[in-house]
Amino acid sequence: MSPTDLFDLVLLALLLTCAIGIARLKDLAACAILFSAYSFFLCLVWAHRGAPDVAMTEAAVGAGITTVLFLTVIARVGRREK
Amino acid sequence: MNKRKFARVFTMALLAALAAPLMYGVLELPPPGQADAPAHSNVSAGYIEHGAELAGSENLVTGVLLNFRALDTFGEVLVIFTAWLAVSAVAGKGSETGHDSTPPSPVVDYVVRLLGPFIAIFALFVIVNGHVLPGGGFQGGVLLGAMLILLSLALGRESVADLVPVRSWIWLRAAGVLAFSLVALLGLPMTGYLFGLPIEPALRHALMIVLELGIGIGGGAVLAGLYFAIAGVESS
Amino acid sequence: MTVVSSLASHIDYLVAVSLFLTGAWILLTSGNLVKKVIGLNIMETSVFAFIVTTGMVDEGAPPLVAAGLQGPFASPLPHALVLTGIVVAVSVTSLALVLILRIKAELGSVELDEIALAPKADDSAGQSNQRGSADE
Amino acid sequence: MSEWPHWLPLLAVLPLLGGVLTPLLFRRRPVIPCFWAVAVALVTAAVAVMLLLRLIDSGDFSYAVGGWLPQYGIELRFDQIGAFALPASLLVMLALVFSRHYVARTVDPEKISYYYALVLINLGGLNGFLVTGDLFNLFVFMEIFSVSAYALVAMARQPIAALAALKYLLLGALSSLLVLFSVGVVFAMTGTLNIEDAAVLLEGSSSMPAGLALAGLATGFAVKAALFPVHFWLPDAHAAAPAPVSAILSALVVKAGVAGLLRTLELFGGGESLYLQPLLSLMLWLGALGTLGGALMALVQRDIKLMLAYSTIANIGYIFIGLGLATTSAVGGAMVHAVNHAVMKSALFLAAGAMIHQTGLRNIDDLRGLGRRMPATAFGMAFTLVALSGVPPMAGFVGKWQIALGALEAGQPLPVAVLVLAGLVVLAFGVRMINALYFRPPARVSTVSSVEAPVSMWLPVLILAVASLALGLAGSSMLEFVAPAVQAIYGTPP
Repeated sequence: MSPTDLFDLVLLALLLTCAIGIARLKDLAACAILFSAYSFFLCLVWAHRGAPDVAMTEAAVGAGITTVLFLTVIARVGRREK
Repeated sequence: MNKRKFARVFTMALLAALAAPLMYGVLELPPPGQADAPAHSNVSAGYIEHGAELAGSENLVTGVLLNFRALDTFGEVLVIFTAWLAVSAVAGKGSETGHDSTPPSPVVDYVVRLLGPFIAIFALFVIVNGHVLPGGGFQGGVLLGAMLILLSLALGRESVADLVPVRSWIWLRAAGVLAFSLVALLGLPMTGYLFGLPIEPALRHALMIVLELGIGIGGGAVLAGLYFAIAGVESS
Repeated sequence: MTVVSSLASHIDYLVAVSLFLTGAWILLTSGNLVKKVIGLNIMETSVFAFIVTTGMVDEGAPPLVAAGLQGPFASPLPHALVLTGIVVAVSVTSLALVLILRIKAELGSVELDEIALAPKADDSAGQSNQRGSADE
Repeated sequence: MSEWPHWLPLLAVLPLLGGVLTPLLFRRRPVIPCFWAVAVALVTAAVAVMLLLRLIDSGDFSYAVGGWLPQYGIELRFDQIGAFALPASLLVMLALVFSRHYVARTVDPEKISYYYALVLINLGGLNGFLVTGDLFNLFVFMEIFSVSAYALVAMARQPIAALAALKYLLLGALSSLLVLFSVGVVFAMTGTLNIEDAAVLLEGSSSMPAGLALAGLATGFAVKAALFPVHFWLPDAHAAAPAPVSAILSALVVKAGVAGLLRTLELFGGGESLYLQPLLSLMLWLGALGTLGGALMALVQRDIKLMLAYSTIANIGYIFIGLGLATTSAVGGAMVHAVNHAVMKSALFLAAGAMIHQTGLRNIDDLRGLGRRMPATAFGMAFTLVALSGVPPMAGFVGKWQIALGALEAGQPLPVAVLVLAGLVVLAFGVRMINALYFRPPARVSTVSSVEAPVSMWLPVLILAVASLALGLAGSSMLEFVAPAVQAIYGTPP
């Protein structure tokens, strides 16, 4: 298990935990922030595995713009999921 | 309450039934990372061998996007513009009541004013150097959009929206589509094919820069526009 | 190839598929419209992860034919596809969020079971106005 | 003139560019966008005629975008499925003429140019989807016409429109994801995205990933085509959308799903993949259930647009029965019925839109006695309802008769029974509607005082009504025109 494989495995595990965390959490703002972390881990996986273009875009779009859009809407619509 | 419970159990069963063939089917694919898998030996091998000089860009992804599969990118730039068009066509009364809640703290204000220009320079650098380094129209455009949203978060939405008069915001957002249409129609006389880039390196390089700038500025303006529409700025 | 080693070598694909299913679970079971859109985004990014993984090569250099890089190059085609896909995902998400804002403003709530209880706005509008502006 | 090769990419690029320019050039003007949109749709229809002429005298042809070899660049292919772009462009043109007065009242004034832009972009995306020979390009054009369709549904000011559009969006995005996942699987297996090359490399392989890709593509396009179990987004979206948008959705966007499924069969149909037979019989039985369910639901509806929406689900069921039977006459009948249904259903939705626009009422019982008040529109609707129910010389009969013949050929009597039963139900709600229009006294004050819709509204309805008769008479030549495509897609029919 070379160190690079370990690094990938840890990132993949983090991805899964973020997704499951979003599934279980009721507080939408926390879900949005977890989604931002999820996108950033995905960006790290791609940057490490030889896909810099896509990593850069995913970081700026996933962690950046989409999360800001979610938080803006959540601020207007209400934080708690019934 | 048990209706919701039944729905959850039913969805769980449905997804479990879906998971088995998905996982099994994916396991049968050639393992990722194998250099001789069909994904690398077929079309991609051709791109890697002589993609650089044929498409005129060392970054093969930009070569594929602007030269080999230009119609995809034209469709893509069009999806971006259609998204902004759809959002401003659909935004109802609900989104007009945009209220600037609490003014940002001076620290945020100062940091954003400091960072703003550097992000802009980096975004333009990424756009223009798309064919040498990782980057290109989309990446730069997204960075530009993120910067505009950051500025409007800190300096207030109206100030950024009024940065450019309303009429020209639309022309900026359509920059990608217009640049691509120009290059596509130019391709006809020069290469005999629509969307064809000419062979001479200098002219091809210039046209690729035009495309990159169009996609980047168009993408950034649209993404900022999407945020303005959602945050309730009556800019367009 | 023993089962364990085939599982290990396909770990990226398996993670992508399980993220797809998690996103589907969020989309299907959550009653809140915003949560559904977050679930949709997770499904989309998982499909992009799957497509980028098809183009990966072990110790593969990024698809940059610069002087410094040699060795097997990652395939550039999936990267171009995913770049297009990410931007499509943003477009669809922002349209969905604007629709959610309009639903909140006009129907009062973003919880599906609360909206379902609201009186069928459509019928009442149909009957009430006679001539003049068509409700349609 | 029709030999000029560059018509093919322009078929998609022209309406897309025309759509993008609409808000740029005419942002604040209420009337010019309509004339501009009708002009662009007319030019697109002319380009489609050129391509059709070349197809008739020299068969399928393709165009390498950017001049690259097919597997390195994107290849556009014009065949019988691509020929659907001509009726599509003409129908959109008529819907745009209809929108002139209709939209002025139902859409906010400053958004009128956005409406016409979205309709043109929808047409461009549809034309591109029909002619592309590249899998990922298929996905991109699908996204273009889907995003514009979601927005067009939501442009109506009704509160229900936003919710219906969001349901349509979530399901549409889910189906696009399934298609993209399958494109990824096909790329991982064959390394190419060109449909023809991938079909050769796959040659009907029965491996598990091939099955996965086939299932993903089939499900994704079935959702876009509103096939039976995944049809529930359609009634709300159609009922809430403005009438010309409902016409475009029912006539064209839903048929794109069917065209996508035909491309999928092309990709996997050639060889003897083990997954093909179960998929075809699944399509057959889901189509039969959809036909019955849709027809019965249409009968019980009170809202006229909901009735027409469920009738679309029934007709999509017909088409899938034809595709599922996989015999030459059945599939030919299904493809011809797709065109005929497009013409008839857009006539009905436009006529219903004109009636709602004049009286403000949607309930069938409220629209009683409109036969005298709105003679042209009522006649157009009645005439097309008769055509829809499949009375012999008219358009509805051609497709259904061929599918029934194909069913007997394939030794499957049950679909014939379903077709006959559904035909009777369609006849029933047609007669009920005609009875309400002509032979019942007006029940509401607004129907008594209503006056005929403006010319720009009833003229397209009449043109389409006449077309539904003309297409019926031209049925046999259309069947011959479609036959080579059936041969190409299904290989030797199983």
